[in-house]
Amino acid sequence: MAGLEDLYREIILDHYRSPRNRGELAVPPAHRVEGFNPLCGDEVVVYLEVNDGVLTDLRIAGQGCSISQSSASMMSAAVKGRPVEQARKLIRSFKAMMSIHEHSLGGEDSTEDPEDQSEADTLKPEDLGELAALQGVVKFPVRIKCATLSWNALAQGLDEIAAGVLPLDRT
Amino acid sequence: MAGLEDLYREIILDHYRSPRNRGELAVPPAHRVEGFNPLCGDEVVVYLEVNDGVLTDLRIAGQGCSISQSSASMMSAAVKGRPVEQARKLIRSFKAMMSIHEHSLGGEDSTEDPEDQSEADTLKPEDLGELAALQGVVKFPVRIKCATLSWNALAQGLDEIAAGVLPLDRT
Amino acid sequence: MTTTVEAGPLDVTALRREFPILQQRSHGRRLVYLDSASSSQRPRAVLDAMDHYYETTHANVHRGVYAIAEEATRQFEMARRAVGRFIKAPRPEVEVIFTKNATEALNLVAHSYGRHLLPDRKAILLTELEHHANIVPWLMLAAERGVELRYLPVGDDYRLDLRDLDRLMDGVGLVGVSTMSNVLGTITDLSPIVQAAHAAGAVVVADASQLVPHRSVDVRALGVDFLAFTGHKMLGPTGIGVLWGREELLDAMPPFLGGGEMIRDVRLDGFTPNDLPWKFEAGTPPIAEAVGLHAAIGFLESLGMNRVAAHETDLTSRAIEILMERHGDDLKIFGPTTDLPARGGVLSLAFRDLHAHDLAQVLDAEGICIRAGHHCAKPLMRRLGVTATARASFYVYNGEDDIQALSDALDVAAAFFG
Amino acid sequence: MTTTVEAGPLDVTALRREFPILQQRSHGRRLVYLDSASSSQRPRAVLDAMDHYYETTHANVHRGVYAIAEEATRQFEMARRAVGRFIKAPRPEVEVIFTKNATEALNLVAHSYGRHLLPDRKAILLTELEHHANIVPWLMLAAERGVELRYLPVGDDYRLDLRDLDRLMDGVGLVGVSTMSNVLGTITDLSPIVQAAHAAGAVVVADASQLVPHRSVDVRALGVDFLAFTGHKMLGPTGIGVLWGREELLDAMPPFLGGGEMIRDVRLDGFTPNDLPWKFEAGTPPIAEAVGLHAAIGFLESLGMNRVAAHETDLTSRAIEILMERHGDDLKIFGPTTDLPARGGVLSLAFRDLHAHDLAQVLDAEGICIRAGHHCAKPLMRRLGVTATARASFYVYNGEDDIQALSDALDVAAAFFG
Ligand SMILES: Cc1ncc(COP(=O)(O)O)c(C=O)c1O
Ligand SMILES: Cc1ncc(COP(=O)(O)O)c(C=O)c1O
Ligand code: FES
Ligand code: FES
Repeated sequence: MAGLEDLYREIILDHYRSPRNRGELAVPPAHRVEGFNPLCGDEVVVYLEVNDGVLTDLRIAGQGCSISQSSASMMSAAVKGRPVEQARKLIRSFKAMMSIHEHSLGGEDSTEDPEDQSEADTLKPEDLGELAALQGVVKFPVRIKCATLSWNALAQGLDEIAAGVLPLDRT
Repeated sequence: MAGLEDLYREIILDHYRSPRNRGELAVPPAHRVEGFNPLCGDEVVVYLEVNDGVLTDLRIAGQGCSISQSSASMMSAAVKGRPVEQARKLIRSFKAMMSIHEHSLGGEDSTEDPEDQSEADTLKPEDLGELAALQGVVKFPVRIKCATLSWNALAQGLDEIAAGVLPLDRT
Repeated sequence: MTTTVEAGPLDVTALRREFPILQQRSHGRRLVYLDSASSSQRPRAVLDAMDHYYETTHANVHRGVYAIAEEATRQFEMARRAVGRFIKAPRPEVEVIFTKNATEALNLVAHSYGRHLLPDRKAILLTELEHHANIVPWLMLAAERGVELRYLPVGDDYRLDLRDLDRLMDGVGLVGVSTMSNVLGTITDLSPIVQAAHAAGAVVVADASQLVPHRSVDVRALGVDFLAFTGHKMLGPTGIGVLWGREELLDAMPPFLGGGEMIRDVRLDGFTPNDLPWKFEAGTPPIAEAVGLHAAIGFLESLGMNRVAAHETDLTSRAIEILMERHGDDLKIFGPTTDLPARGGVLSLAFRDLHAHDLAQVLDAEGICIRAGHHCAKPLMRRLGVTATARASFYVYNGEDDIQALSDALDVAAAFFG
Repeated sequence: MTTTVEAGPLDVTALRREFPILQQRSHGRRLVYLDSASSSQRPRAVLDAMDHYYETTHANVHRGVYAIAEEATRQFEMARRAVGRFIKAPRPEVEVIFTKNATEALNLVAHSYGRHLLPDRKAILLTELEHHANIVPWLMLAAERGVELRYLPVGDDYRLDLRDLDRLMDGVGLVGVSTMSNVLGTITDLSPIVQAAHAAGAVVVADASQLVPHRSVDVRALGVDFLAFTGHKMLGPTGIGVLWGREELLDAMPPFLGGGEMIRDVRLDGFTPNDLPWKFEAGTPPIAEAVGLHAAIGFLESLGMNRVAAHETDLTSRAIEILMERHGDDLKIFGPTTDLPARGGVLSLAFRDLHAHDLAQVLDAEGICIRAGHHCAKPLMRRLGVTATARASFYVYNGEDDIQALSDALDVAAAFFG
């Protein structure tokens, strides 16, 4: 049975207590995406600005539990200032790490999630730096959505920007 | 546990093999009532003629199991030629005999069926003559409807005649 | 009712022994189960009754002439009568309809009564403290029929605010109201609402999912027209719920689900519905579940619903005392803290600035099961100005030791998150 | 699937020991249960799985963060995946919806697809051999939407007569068809129907209540759009049924029942539905029943569905042989007697001029359970020109001794009624 210390690593509590990149950005030029967790009703809001293929700025607003807040904070620290392609790779890697449980849930011969399989281009948890601290969350299935909430919002934001959705279309 | 001989008494098999008053009557002057058993889809048809308060003629048509057929046959023998009031009393008495099981089904403190209670004016099974042979049916709850099918149709027919429903209204 | 009922308070220690799951240990500790408002646990008697049914009797009900099929039918119909007697239904044998849960029971009313008998342009009146099960079916109905939905507000004392009742009732054809809130614990005295509704010609649909498990309920005294509740919150199995309705209304209503058992006849071009209650029970019903629910009711009756209620009122009173004394400044209770007999054993809490899910997670590590979330009452959450609460709820197997454990664990959580 | 499956025929004697009810005696005789088409019996493994769940794990699913609630959710969702794999669903985790029975599953499609996505004025095509569960929901829908209902006829060989298929399919938007008749045993090769339906732009709703328990089913190979079946006919508990549907259709469909769990958000004036599969699972689902159904599937898989099918085909063939040889002139079998792999182990009989209920009653006294009646297929009964049949049906625990007992009892009945 997984213990609390698997979930709430010290680094997670640290990001929870002192969240990085908290705040808002002006829309436009920034893009705004909401992530909603129907299990609990929490919502994170990710503001992002992409210039010349680089995620030049990013802020986190909204509210949620310690896991969602620290995951968002760690994410912001990890992707801010990075090229979009690196951010996408990080998203893939993080989501792959978070989907381990999905397989064990499915039993011995679970239908594999095609998304995970085809993406060979992901980082191993041990290469994810402090994000690896969130790996323990997979032992607490209900909380996986907490950890991935901001990441899904970021992915959606990057997709929308790539597809040319103007921020104004969505508000 | 009740045995087959409780259900299929010799007299019942006899009425089943040689049904009395089988046939139809011209409508009008006769009145026609259908009794339908949704449990099995069987249907008896009762034709009756009432003149000056007397059930002067009665015929049974339709089809069903041995219990329904012999009950209808016995009924016809018991009520044909009798004053309507006597027929009604017989119907009440027969249905009271058939409802014993309802009570045991309801448990210790079953809500009593008000109809049964208020009707003190019923005959005891032992005063019902050969109809008493049908008493064993109550031990086979699914078959109670078989036994009461023609009786309910007769009761309905008498009600309709009393209410002045013209046979033609119903066809 | 001739069940012999003991006097005096419930013997919680003895009672717990009847519940196999409470013998389990969670994270190496005694399991402290404080989530019965979500789903209760089952005594051995309920499991035994269902096993015994499957091991000796099972067959499909209603049509078989062979012995075990007759016996299965008898047990199923006896369960119906027991359920009806438990809520003092005038005619259990026709007025009690088995559904899969309380939610289906409420949807049945929304579809069958709402779509066919609710007069045109009549509004629907709900309350701000309803569970989604008593909101969403009416939202769907209102959208489809283009009728207005209104809500009785919740006051700052966490009880329904009836000051505007007359105005709100004007033009209403149906009232949906919870007899006890699963979030606040508030037990509502329905009589003014029922009176106003009936004066306006409206029917009253009561969601008694939280009340029937914990209080003695009398549908005639309540005066409502429909009452819905659910087996798994009252020591019974999952997979069964109950709709009670007044016979003349049920009689006038068209069927909801179509299929076997609910018909008298089917032709290629039409069908004739069956009599009550089967008209509303399409397909193979939850037979073993009805047997289990019957056993659960027997268990509750042997305890005595008045003792159950007294036990929970005591426990709630002690819980409020202990928690406020030890954590007063850190703790907020969403729900009435006075007139305790008019509230149930449900305590929705906010503790410091901890998120409800973080709190529940730490409590779990201490072997304590509480629920965190919106409790399927999002409109009420918005009214309270929160997204979630942490909720502890009590039943017959809970005692003061559970409250102590909860209180100790709050200290652990405070220390953990610093 | 990595379950180890034995080879060769089923060992019925050993198997029966797994079914507590078959150890019972009825009227002082061994219980000969020949009514599995109505409802099957349960092996100890299914009862144990449900008891174990209640004794160690039960809590409401989906929202709890504490350990037993997470475990309950895990077991419930694992059951969903097991059910999906059993019918080779491409995406079990979203395409398998738990209902209370097959009837609710079919009503769900009629309400959600039928009322909202079936194009206006499109006809509905059924067959003459459908169970009421696959007729009445469509009768209700057709009446409401004012659309035409048509029926594929049953031929004198007791199989669907497809000669008019193209004409009947013209203008059809939805086809409801049983994969195996619960009266005749007829197993229909759906491919021509599915092809014609899809060519016409119609969706196909298959009622597989009788097929899934007895044959290996592959929804992709069948090509249908929806498939409904029920737990209690496949060694599982009462109170649970299954709807499988193609993801893109389910995705496009609006919710059916409203309440907890099927929503993402609820506001005073509207709601947002949840993702699949929960969108269609309002309220507390049949949790223990899902665990039991999972165990039933495990039991069937350990036998091997091919061996189950072979056993039933053998038994049906022997039954036809024995009965025709001993009672040939007195007996009529309603159902195919050739091409036995394309029929299931269901024998509908007429014996002499005995009424089916009288026959079943006498057989009961001999310890033999068969069903008498219209089997919820009244249109088919009319087609056959009878009001009822006596029906014997087989499952894994039936053997040739049961057929012998049935045959002996027919002689008793003949003698009894003279
Ligand atoms: C062919 C067929 N379809 C549907 C059903 C309905 O199943 P349930 O009563 O479990 O909903 C049955 C069984 O009664 C059946 O045999
Ligand atoms: C007040 C209230 N109403 C309705 C329900 C719905 O019950 P079920 O999920 O069994 O349908 C619940 C429980 O979740 C409840 O607390
Ligand atoms: S509990 Fe809501 S995001 Fe974690
Ligand atoms: S079985 Fe139909 S009337 Fe007896």
